[in-house]
Amino acid sequence: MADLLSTAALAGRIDTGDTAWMLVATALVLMMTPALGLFYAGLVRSKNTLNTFMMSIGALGVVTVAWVLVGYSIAFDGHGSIVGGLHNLFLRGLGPGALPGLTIPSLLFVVFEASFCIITAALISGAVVERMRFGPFLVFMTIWSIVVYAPLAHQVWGGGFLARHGVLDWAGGVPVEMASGFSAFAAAIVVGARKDYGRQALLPHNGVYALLGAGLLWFGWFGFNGGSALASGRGAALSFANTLFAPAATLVAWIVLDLLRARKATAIGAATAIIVGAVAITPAAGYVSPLGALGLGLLAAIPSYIFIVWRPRTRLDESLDVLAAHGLGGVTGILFVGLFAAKSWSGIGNGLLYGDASRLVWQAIAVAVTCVYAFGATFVLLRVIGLFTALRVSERDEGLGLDVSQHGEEAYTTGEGAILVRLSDGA
Amino acid sequence: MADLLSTAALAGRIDTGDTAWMLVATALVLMMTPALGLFYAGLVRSKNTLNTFMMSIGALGVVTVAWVLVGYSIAFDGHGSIVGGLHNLFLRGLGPGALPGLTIPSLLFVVFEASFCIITAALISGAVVERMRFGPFLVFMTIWSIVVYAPLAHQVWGGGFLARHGVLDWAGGVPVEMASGFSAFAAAIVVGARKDYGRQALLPHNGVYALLGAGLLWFGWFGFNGGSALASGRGAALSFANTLFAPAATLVAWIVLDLLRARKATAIGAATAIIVGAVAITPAAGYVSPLGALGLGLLAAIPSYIFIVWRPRTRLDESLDVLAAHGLGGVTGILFVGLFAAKSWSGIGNGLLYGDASRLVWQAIAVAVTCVYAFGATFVLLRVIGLFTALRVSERDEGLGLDVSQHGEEAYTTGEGAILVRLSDGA
Amino acid sequence: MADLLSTAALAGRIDTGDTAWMLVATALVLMMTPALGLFYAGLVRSKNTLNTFMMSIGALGVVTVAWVLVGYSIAFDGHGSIVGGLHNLFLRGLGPGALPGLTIPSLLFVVFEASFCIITAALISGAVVERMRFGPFLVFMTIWSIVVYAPLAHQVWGGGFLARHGVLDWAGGVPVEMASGFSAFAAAIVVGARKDYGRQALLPHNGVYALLGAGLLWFGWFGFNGGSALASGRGAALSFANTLFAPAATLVAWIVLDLLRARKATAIGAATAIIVGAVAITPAAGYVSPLGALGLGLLAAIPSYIFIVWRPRTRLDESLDVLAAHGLGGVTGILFVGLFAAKSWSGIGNGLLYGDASRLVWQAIAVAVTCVYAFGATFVLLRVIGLFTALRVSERDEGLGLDVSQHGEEAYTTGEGAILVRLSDGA
Amino acid sequence: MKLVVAIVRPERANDVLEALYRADVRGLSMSRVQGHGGETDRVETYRGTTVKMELAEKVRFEVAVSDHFVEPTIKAIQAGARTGDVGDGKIFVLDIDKVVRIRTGEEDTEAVTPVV
Amino acid sequence: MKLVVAIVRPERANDVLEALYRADVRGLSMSRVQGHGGETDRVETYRGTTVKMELAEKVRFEVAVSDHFVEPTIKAIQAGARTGDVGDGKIFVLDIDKVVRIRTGEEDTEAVTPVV
Amino acid sequence: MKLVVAIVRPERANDVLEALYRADVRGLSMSRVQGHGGETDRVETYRGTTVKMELAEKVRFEVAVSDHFVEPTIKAIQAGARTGDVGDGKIFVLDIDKVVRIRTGEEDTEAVTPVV
Ligand SMILES: Nc1ncnc2c1ncn2[C@@H]1O[C@H](COP(=O)(O)OP(=O)(O)O)[C@@H](O)[C@H]1O
Ligand SMILES: Nc1ncnc2c1ncn2[C@@H]1O[C@H](COP(=O)(O)OP(=O)(O)O)[C@@H](O)[C@H]1O
Ligand SMILES: Nc1ncnc2c1ncn2[C@@H]1O[C@H](COP(=O)(O)OP(=O)(O)O)[C@@H](O)[C@H]1O
Repeated sequence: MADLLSTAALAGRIDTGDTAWMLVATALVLMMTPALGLFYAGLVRSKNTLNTFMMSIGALGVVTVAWVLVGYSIAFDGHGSIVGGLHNLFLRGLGPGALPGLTIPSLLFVVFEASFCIITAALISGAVVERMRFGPFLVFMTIWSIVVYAPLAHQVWGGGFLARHGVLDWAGGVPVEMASGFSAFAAAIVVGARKDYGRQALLPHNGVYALLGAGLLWFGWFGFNGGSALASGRGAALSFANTLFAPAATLVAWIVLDLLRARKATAIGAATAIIVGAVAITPAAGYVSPLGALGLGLLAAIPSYIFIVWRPRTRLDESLDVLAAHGLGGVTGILFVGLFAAKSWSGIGNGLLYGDASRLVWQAIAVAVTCVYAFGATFVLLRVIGLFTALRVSERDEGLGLDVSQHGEEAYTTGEGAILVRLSDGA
Repeated sequence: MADLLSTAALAGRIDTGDTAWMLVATALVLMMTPALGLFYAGLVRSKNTLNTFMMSIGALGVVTVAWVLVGYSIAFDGHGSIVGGLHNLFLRGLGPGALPGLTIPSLLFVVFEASFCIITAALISGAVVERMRFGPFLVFMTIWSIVVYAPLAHQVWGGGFLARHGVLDWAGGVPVEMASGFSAFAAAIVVGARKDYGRQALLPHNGVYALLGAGLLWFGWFGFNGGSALASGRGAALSFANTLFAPAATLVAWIVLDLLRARKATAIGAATAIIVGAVAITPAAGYVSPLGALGLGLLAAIPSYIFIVWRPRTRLDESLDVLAAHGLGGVTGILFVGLFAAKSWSGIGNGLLYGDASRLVWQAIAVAVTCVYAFGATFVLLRVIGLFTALRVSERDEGLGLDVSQHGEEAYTTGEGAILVRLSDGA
Repeated sequence: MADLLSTAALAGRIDTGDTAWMLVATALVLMMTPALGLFYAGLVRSKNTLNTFMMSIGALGVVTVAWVLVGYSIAFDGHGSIVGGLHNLFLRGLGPGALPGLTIPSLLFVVFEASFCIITAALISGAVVERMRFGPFLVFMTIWSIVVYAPLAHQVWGGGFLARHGVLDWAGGVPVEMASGFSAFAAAIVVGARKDYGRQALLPHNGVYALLGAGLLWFGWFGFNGGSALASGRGAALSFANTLFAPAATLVAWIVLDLLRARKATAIGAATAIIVGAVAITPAAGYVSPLGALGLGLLAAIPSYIFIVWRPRTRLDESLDVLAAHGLGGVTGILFVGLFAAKSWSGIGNGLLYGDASRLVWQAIAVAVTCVYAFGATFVLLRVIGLFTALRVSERDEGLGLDVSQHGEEAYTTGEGAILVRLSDGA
Repeated sequence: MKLVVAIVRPERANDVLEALYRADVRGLSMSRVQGHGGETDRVETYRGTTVKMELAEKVRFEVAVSDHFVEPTIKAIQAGARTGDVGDGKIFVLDIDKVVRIRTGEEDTEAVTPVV
Repeated sequence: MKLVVAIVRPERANDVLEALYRADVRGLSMSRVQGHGGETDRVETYRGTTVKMELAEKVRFEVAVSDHFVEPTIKAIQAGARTGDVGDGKIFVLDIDKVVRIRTGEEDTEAVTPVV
Repeated sequence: MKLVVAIVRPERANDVLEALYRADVRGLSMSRVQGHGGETDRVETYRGTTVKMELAEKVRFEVAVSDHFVEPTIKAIQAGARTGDVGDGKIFVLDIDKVVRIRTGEEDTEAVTPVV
């Protein structure tokens, strides 16, 4: 989304068309979090299905509340070079009108931005599924959304240091994709590998959930990127179109890579390709041409593909490859903007190829800052939480599955052998 | 949605932005009915999966037709204090232009309202799953939509008695939530408990369907509440935002209650919490402040939670707890409006806390009227249908499962042991 | 959608409301392709689940790319009587402004039209599931989208021969429904029946996927038909409303037919009915009255129902009945427009009943041309591809299932018996 | 040592479990099977395909017991599983050569005596 | 009384059912199993994880028959299940001490004679 | 010829497979069962319904071996399946009258010797 502060405009006027689009875009992004839960749930073993899904559902609870009370203010109150301010704590100071430079109700802006923070926190769960305790993960997401997400969002969209130096990040290469990817990296290290990792085959229990989840995520991504124009119109259309073109190209590239490697175009691979392509176009969607998006999609397949094939041979159990898909995809996208941003399409700014060399430098700086900060902060945060409570379930509970141990439920029950316990006491 | 009749405006002018939002909002609400089918299907045993889903799908058929032919006219033709009129039977008299006070095509208004009626009828199926015959249930929904839903919709949105006394019901605490909840209560009594109820554990067969269903229902609810502004703009944004905040708060509260009770945050509980929070904010979404919505969400968890824990210890097999989730959630929301409605946010009216004490009284009257009418009318209607045909399947068919007995199908087949029957006769 | 060329208007002005609706409509149609994958995946045996789903996902990759590079230009560049031109290859010549006669960015029009082409190609997979090789099917879809879809789209929406003679096709009776149906017919013949067809019962392995898939398809269809107005407003509202009414009527009719035939209202039947009704209203949505839509829905059930019951007794293994649902449904809809198109509702044109007899003749000609061309071109195209590579998997692979043989994966794994292969080489 | 194998209706599985519990049989394994017997077939229809479903869902119990426990076990299963309609199922008693408890390596009778 | 246990290919299950039917065998139970034998393993890949799938889907039949019925039963199963490729499966014949029909309490041979 | 039936923990199934492989046992069938033994029950809650889950997931192996292979097979299963905690499972050895390899019609010992 464009830096709000750089757009001088009259406050208050609300456009019904812009508002209509932003309402829908917000709903679409909010739908992505359950879709992510479904996608992730399909990729784990059946005994951890509900737990995995619940990590995403949990984000809709705790991160929403954290955003309303604190996060929004940190990200969007004022123009501090590091973080925003505290005037909008509890959404104080937000009336029913529009923010300066926007034509949608300010509350809608709050919710649109909330939806980004929610799914970003949920994404990190991919690194720690099948072993991390549910309670500590909720605590982690709550704090992470305030201390990692909100400051990074401020950097690119709230008038922070990076934005002032012209870093372009259409819909979240910095706070969403790289932040979740490198936080996932840290989380996988702190929490440690699953006990069976590298010894047994830990396979996706339901490929349909993965494919449907990826399909719904793509659907939501049209709101994610298209909505980052913060208005209906040309910017929304360009970023929307690119959100179709880039993942389509990634999908084609991934199928080709799969065929080259093992003569089989895998379905889990296709689902992954959709995510990788959508991630890569996220920072670039409103800045590059449609053919540029096709090229970015093709290109983005390569690093993520290689990393995904290589990673399971290491000892890093970053279980659902958030780093490969979101971390690397985000880096590719942000750097691509530095090269191929085309003012003729966006009306906003050029990359190296169209004459602005400094942009690439600052895009690279944004990559470095984000990766280091997200990794470091997440590392420390999880270590600190780990001082107060165990991050992982016991070995026995891990064997039994987290659905039973964390939630007291099974995803798929037949009811046989389930004896009703009649309780005489009240609720 | 605001009482149409109180808004004096010029007819005919159609706003593209308002129409865009209402088109989408309608689509979202229509999507909720299959989502409900999925949610309910996950909560029953596998042998009743298709039947449960089909009760919702059936509503999309019969209730739509009933609404077009009769229901709409009963609800929205004219200002009778009890019901509307008969001038709009078969949608006669509705041209391509807008209704007075609205800026969207009248047909779109018809369809938006239809979508509410459809899902409300489908909701009641939760009370009678796993035992009620499919045919009688279709008949029941058809008549119910005309004799229960339409008059109640008229009461709050069509200029009926309650509306005239200032009852505020943003998106259906009266005709949707309380009506379905208390009708479910009656239906559970008339149809009776499942034969194994209280003797065997009747468990959800697929928790993923329940979570995904709840996620999609929440997604649709943004159209449900946000669309009840009947236009794009401030009202839509406020009600949309509150539809995120309230269920998020309910989710947090439910997790805490679950942890307090059994040290496990259940997934089915989380899915339920989303519904309860969304129900509670339904009547209030456009009338209360964002922090009010958070508070309402927290608050609403309590009565529904207690009831859901307590109900299975009784003999009332209201199987999927429609009364607890929708009935009680609706009551909480309607009364909350009487207390916390804030004209400063909605521009419409205040509750007791902001100085209008009579509002609370009339909100309470709306609760009483709705609960009594919905319960009574449903009770009588089902008894009458029961005079003509059996409401329940036989004990044997109940054991076999309703998928086979009512639909001649199984949800999950492997094909082994299925011998092809070659028929020589024509169709 | 209305013929673009007949609408003279000023280029360039973009309306935020129209754009908002078209953004959403496009997203909805794009979502239909994964929904179709889910629907189809539920209808096949579990060993072919991923392959079936992947045929739809694949379309999102290859057809998108083909459309951007070639297809769009063939369909929409200029007014040739047979095809468009080559000026828009690679989307050259499309700026950020609106096309003449439209109020939405031209790129959005490109993407909206792309979404139609994608799902149409994917539809054909229903004829060849459980036996066709994945690679050749991707190649087939790519070429088919250029040589069959694009010219037919040009015929009705790009100013082709049929359009010039006043053929009315709101949202794709010609290029989408009849084209996919009759292409499926040809594909089933060329590829041949499954080895177990007619000997074993080949049953849907998951009815929930079928129902949810149908529900999501219906949801998307509101964008499909409603978006074909290419603007927000009366046309969108009429076609949207009719997209609810017609399938609802088909659903009721189908349940009645099912009850008459075997006293069981089947769930797979209900899912099918939704598709059939939505198909039938597709060409007619913006041209007929709401009661007309109800009538069309009822009527359309009959031919498709009879055909679906009869077809499996023949040797034609058109496995998922694309011909019955889309082919026949499309014919019914197109002819219905010739009879019942009502200028009083659409502002566009009348059918026979309202005085324009020539319309029916030309609608019938459109039926003939489309069916013959789609069937013939697909037949030849598949035969040609078959010269270069086998279209079918081996008998052994068919027995094993295409998930394993084509994709090297299983849809549902438990992980037992899966031995980790540790590779020492790099990626 | 005998292995008692019983095929019963799924809806009676819980009753069988309970009856076995009352008869002091503690160890058992259970799985879902499909059975064909004298029951009438169901007809199902999927679009135009009509099929006769020859198999009915059943639950299979497998219980290893010492010889003198065979009769009580059979009685218990019958008590729990019987409805009197065709399709109630069958019980088979097989001879076991040897039983080993994996955890301890105990053999035969000790191996099936639960550690309570 | 014997218990005939057969492990066959899932795609032949219907043929086996039919062959048994023709051989007048009426009662049987069936379940899905996974088998390992001389078949070649499949390789599958899930993202970067490559696995060798050692187990193949099979169907397990369990048929209790009186002694003179054993041979026809075996013949029928062979006829229905044989393809000639590795992986066709095995038949095991076990001795049954006793059969009980739950519905009636009938024992042994009567218990497996269907009520037609 | 003997039929070795073993009920083990699902998480040990792969280890059992591997141990059997090392012990040169090639043919086997496996299925998922639910077992009840001395293990503690799990409590689960679904909305207001609290249930005691009496059954635990187990995997059932069925291995036909020639007599002198029985001991190595048992040893291998024990080695693969043992954790030392309650719930490790049981092994039952049954006598087989006859084995038939469906593909070739070979009987008994030859029938279980894999074609390598
Ligand atoms: N001879 C048999 N061998 C194995 N299983 C059998 C046999 N006969 C019956 N069964 C199992 O018992 C179930 C019920 O048997 P059936 O003959 O229908 O009922 P009943 O014993 O009441 O006459 C069948 O569905 C099948 O699973
Ligand atoms: N010794 C055995 N014990 C139990 N099951 C076996 C045994 N040998 C083979 N099977 C089962 O039979 C199936 C086919 O056996 P296999 O040896 O592959 O084929 P074939 O009998 O044609 O040589 C296996 O997948 C397994 O399920
Ligand atoms: N008598 C038995 N008959 C059949 N299966 C048994 C028997 N006893 C135990 N099992 C199976 O073995 C599993 C483990 O047995 P259990 O008694 O809990 O452990 P342990 O053998 O370590 O004492 C059970 O879950 C059940 O599946």
